[in-house]
Amino acid sequence: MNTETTVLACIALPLLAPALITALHRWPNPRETVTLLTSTCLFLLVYSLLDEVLQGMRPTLDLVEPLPGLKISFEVEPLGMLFALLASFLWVVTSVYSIGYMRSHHEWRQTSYYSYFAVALGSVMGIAFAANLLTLFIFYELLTLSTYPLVTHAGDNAARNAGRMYLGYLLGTSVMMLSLALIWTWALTGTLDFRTGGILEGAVTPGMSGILLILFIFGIGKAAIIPFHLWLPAAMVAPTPVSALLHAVAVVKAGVFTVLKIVIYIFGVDFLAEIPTTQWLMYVAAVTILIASLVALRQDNLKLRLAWSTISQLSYIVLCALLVTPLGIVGGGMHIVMHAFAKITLFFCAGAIMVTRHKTQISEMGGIGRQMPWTMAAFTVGAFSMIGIPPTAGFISKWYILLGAIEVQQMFAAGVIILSTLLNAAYFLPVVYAAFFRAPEGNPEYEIRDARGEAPLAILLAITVTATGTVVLFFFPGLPFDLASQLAGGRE
Amino acid sequence: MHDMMHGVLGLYNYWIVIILMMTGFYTVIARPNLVKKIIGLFIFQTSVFILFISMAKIEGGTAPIISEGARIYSNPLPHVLILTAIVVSLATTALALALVIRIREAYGTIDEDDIHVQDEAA
Amino acid sequence: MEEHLINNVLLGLLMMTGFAIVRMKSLLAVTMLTSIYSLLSASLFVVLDAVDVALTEAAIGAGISTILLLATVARTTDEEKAPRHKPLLPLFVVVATGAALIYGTLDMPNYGDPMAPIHLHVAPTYLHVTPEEIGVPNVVTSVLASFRGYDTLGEVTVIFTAGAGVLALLGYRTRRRNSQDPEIRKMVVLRVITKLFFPLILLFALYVQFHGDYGPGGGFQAGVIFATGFILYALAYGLGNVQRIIPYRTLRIMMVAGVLIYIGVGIESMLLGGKFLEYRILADDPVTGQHLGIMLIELGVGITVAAVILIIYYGFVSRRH
Amino acid sequence: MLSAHLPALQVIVPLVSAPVCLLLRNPRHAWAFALAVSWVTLAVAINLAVQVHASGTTSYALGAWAVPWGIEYRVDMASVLMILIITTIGAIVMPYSWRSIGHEIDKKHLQLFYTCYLLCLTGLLGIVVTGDAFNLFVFLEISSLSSYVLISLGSGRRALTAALQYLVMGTIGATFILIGIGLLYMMTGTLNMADLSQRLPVNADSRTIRVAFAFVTVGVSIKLALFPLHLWLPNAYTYAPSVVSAFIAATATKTGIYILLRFFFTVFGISFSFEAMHVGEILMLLASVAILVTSLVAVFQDNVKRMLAYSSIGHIGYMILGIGMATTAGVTAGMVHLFNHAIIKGSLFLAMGCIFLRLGSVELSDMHGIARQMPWTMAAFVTGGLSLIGIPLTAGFISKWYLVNAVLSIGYWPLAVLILVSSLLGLIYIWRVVETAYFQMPGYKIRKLSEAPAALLVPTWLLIGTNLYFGVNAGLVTDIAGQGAAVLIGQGVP
Repeated sequence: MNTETTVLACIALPLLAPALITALHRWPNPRETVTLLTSTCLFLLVYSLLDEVLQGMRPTLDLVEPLPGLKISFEVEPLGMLFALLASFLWVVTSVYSIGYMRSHHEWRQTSYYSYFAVALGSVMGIAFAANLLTLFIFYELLTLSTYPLVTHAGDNAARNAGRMYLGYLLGTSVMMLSLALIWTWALTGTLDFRTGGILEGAVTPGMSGILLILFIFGIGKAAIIPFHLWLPAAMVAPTPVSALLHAVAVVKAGVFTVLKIVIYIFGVDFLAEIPTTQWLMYVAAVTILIASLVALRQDNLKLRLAWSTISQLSYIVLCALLVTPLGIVGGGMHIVMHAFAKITLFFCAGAIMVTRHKTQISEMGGIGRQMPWTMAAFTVGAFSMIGIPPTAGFISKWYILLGAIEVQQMFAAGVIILSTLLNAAYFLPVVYAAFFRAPEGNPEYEIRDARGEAPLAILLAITVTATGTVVLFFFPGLPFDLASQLAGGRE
Repeated sequence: MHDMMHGVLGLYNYWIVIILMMTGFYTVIARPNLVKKIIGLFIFQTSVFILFISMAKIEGGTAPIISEGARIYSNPLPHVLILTAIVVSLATTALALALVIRIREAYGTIDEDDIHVQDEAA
Repeated sequence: MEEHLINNVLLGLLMMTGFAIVRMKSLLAVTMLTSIYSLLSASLFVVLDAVDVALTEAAIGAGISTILLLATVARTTDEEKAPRHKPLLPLFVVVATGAALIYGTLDMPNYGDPMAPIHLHVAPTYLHVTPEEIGVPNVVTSVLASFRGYDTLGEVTVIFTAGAGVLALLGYRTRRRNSQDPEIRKMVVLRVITKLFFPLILLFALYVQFHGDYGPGGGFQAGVIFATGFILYALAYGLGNVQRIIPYRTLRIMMVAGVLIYIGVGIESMLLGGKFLEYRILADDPVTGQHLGIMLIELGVGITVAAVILIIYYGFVSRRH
Repeated sequence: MLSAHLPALQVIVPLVSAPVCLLLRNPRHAWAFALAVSWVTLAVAINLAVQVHASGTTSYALGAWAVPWGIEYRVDMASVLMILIITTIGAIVMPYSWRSIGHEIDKKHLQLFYTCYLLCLTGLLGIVVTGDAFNLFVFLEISSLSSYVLISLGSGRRALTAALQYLVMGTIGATFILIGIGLLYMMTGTLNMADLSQRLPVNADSRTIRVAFAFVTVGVSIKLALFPLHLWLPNAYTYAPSVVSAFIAATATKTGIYILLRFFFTVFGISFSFEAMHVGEILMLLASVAILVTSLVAVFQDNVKRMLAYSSIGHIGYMILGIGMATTAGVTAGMVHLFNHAIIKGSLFLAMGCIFLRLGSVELSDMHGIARQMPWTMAAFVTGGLSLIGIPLTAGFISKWYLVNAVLSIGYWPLAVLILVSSLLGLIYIWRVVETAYFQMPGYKIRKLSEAPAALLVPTWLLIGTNLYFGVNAGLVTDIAGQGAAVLIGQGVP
């Protein structure tokens, strides 16, 4: 199989899988097999491209030309590779988890759930491999639309309201700002290709490009920068695997990924440094980090706390991008991966608790570590990684981010990161503490005896994989580092 | 006398025709009675025909039927256009009146305001 | 000068009639005034040398439209209610529109000016070419049927559309024989005069149909007159009796046939290697071809118009009160 | 031999078929006949398009009378775009019509319905191919009269008042156009558009010509429902039979816009229309207000067809906005949207027709949870709706792309924001339907419904497919629109 076909297959495979899934809607086991097979194949396909990318090659594919001069085309570059690898690997894990979760939760409309999930992953692949802004935008919108049915899966009033919020923010920002910025860029430069060093330099004054930058950064609602962040907590009404893979990894990472792509390939890091707005936007990112952390502190619902934590972590990456330094870019790229493993673990745990114990509020989780030791151990690993305590992956990426901030003398940014680390600790450690060291509420004897036991096997398996991943990445951060540094190096 | 026909006075025919047109136009848009509206439309259109035919007229000319002894003929083209337009006007009027009859059967009134009240109530 | 005088008097009468139409509340009276308005315009058209138009306006405006209006008023109501709102916006719109038009007249050529652009560009050619190439004296007919014959096809289509539309809206009902109003039955004079006039009207229709090349008239006027004859008959002797002479099905076929004759002439000229409606190709001699073409299409026009007007009339009258 | 007659055949084929259709005894035969005719018309249109594309503007002298004495058919790329819109929509709604219209109107009226449909098709095509100003008026009346009849056939008495309202306003508009044409003729002595454009510059600085321009503009604006002359449109679209709503929404107002293009660019010329008369500024202002106001009004409608009707007025605003810029980019954008909106709105109204067939209503309050019973219909509606909003990979996105680009190229960025704001409003009103159809609990009545028959779904999805195809591969449309705009603008330059 040549690389062009592989790239095409990476995108087409998950987009076509729903046909088969729908066809098999009467037979759950074969249906889930399709999902598992598709995700595994996808991961292997993406993986097969890795070698070439590491060797500096850039597999490309031109699909169609909707408008003269504007193609839908794909190019696999290091950052996209990193993102695709991450998303496709975690899809495999999440699929296993989903089977356990959806079945023990007796969810309805499972066929459409798996179908839209696959479409969402296809969109993510499209975003990861997009060779120009138009292609990226198309799959960006497709991702919004394909995840809407997942968010509103429950089909009740709460889901409908959350769906309104979800679409309102994501489509609103992208239609109002991102598409405007897109067309404006096209009008200014006549191209939307991602080019090393950017396309805007020379085509636009720094003042105007400041406005463009604002339109881009805020237009990417998926990056959840304040004040366009409220969709993410709202999206938590979705089934937990959706929150785990999509709203901790795929969708939100698509947002920050887009930010990175635009910073690196549309503006160009050097040009971005000349724009005065950059500094200002960095403050916005910093404020987002802090405010979201503070809000997270006050959340009693575990999933909501995780969601707010995600908002704050996403702005780490935006902050990295705006630091306009190679080390920052490396840190940002790596943080995409590191945060993904940790956060998905945490969500998996939250889901496991919900399925096994039917508990969603942190205040009800006293002593739960004794009932579900394995799950809560994984939770602890995830929480440590979020805080940045070795030996977990989060330490590595935070390290690079801090180095980057110090390198360009952005002491303010460094300060924010350190402060937020403390806040991370403040909102995660109590959960861990309560789980292991506090006595369960109500009648402990009865509860423990009656409901002893861990989550279903499929769920535990998934949790174990991601938690292990979080630790392994601390010891072997080579792959993400190589890809991210290729990206940062490619600029010079 | 002939001189008077020139200058501004040479246009007064058109002005009267315009007043006629506006009489019809006013009836269409100001009257709530549907039959009256359609009559207004008819007057409006007929007056426009007069405008066209007036512009075809040549001082001292005759009807455009080629005959011995006649030198100057009035312009035949507007006549042709208006023949067509009269037919269009008839077609419109017939259709409009047919609609009015049906509306009367359905609403029991042909007053636009009354119809509006009934539609709002429904 | 006397032309101007008549002209001015007619315009004055038109204005008076127009204002009366706006003011009066009785729809029956307004209908009659509308008929008068139309007749006055027809008279004005005669003064303005537009004899064909005058004939048509008289037949349509004063004749058919009035009948339709009367039928409508009879089936709806006679009294016009007063408007509920002060007509300020309409008044403003009308004054603005009128002012715009009057502003537009300021650069117009004077009324009757023989040097106006309108008389210099296309029209003179019609007057010159008609005798040689078409060979009919009535230039209006030659322009109507040949130069702009395609417009006339459109016109026939319009009237056909109206026929189809009224059929769809009002449908048709066949009345019993001798179903007319007993009141009318007693009017012997009316019945006798109708009997006398009926054949004359039909004869006149035929004359107008086939004499249109030479004098005022043509298929359209003839069709209207033809239909008027039957309407008169229906008024005096009842709709049922007319429907026996020309049943609905016949009318439907006639209405279609007229349009098809017209288009058929066009298609025939295409088949003979010419353009659509290129009559000169229909016979060996171009002038004969023109003659033939004009005659045929005028026939088509006449048939369709007569049929449609009768269908419309049937539709209006057969509707219950 | 046939190829030489294509411009005439384009109109004559439906014209000759309309009367024939009335003679057919069996309604099913009338339908089959009208179906065949609409497909033949599409075939003629495609051939004509190819011909014009290959050899440039084609002229056909009816009756073989030379211009300007006879009537001329003149087909350029701008006409080709319109021909393709009208015939495509016509060919797609016809197969749909049998089940839908058979359900909505009396059986005995079916022949008349198909006759009037063919007449409407004739009228619209006649307007688009003619090169003669008065002939345009005649065919405008054919299309208008037949559409009044078609609308009046809708179920319920409000169809009658809607038709009459449309008739009165439409006739006022047509009479205004007639006055305008009369004044033009008075000052030039000709009715042929090309001849007019040659003779007008001499008279350009005359008050009479200005008034003629104003009357034509206002008259056509009524026909195309330019805000604030749109009052006839919402009722007409709402109460007409479903097929008629789809057909008329997709073609009739578009033809109005075409007439405006013809008069502005071909007859009066770009310098007179836009520099002397400043019509560009006025149009852009009205269009902006239309876009914003009608999108807002649409949000508050509970009848989905009425909602779509208001949305149409807003989208007409988009097209007028493009035209008002009077740049090649702007006119191209306007024409691209002309095509795209036709297929988008057509498909949305067809989807509503499916619902009306089963449910007998298109009120939101009756549609709770209907997506469960009619998933394909609602999926079509959602896809069409996304296109209306302008989501990528749909035709609507291409329109938006061109329009925003055109607006930015003349530096009017607030207008770009306005366009995007109204897309968002589009999102809101489309999503109201989506939430009702997907998230409400279906009532007893809804639960008994079944999916619309394939006879309705296939044409609906055909239009959706066209929509998606032109969203992914817009080259054909943008190419034709670009050439059309070039022809129009080129003619205006002395």
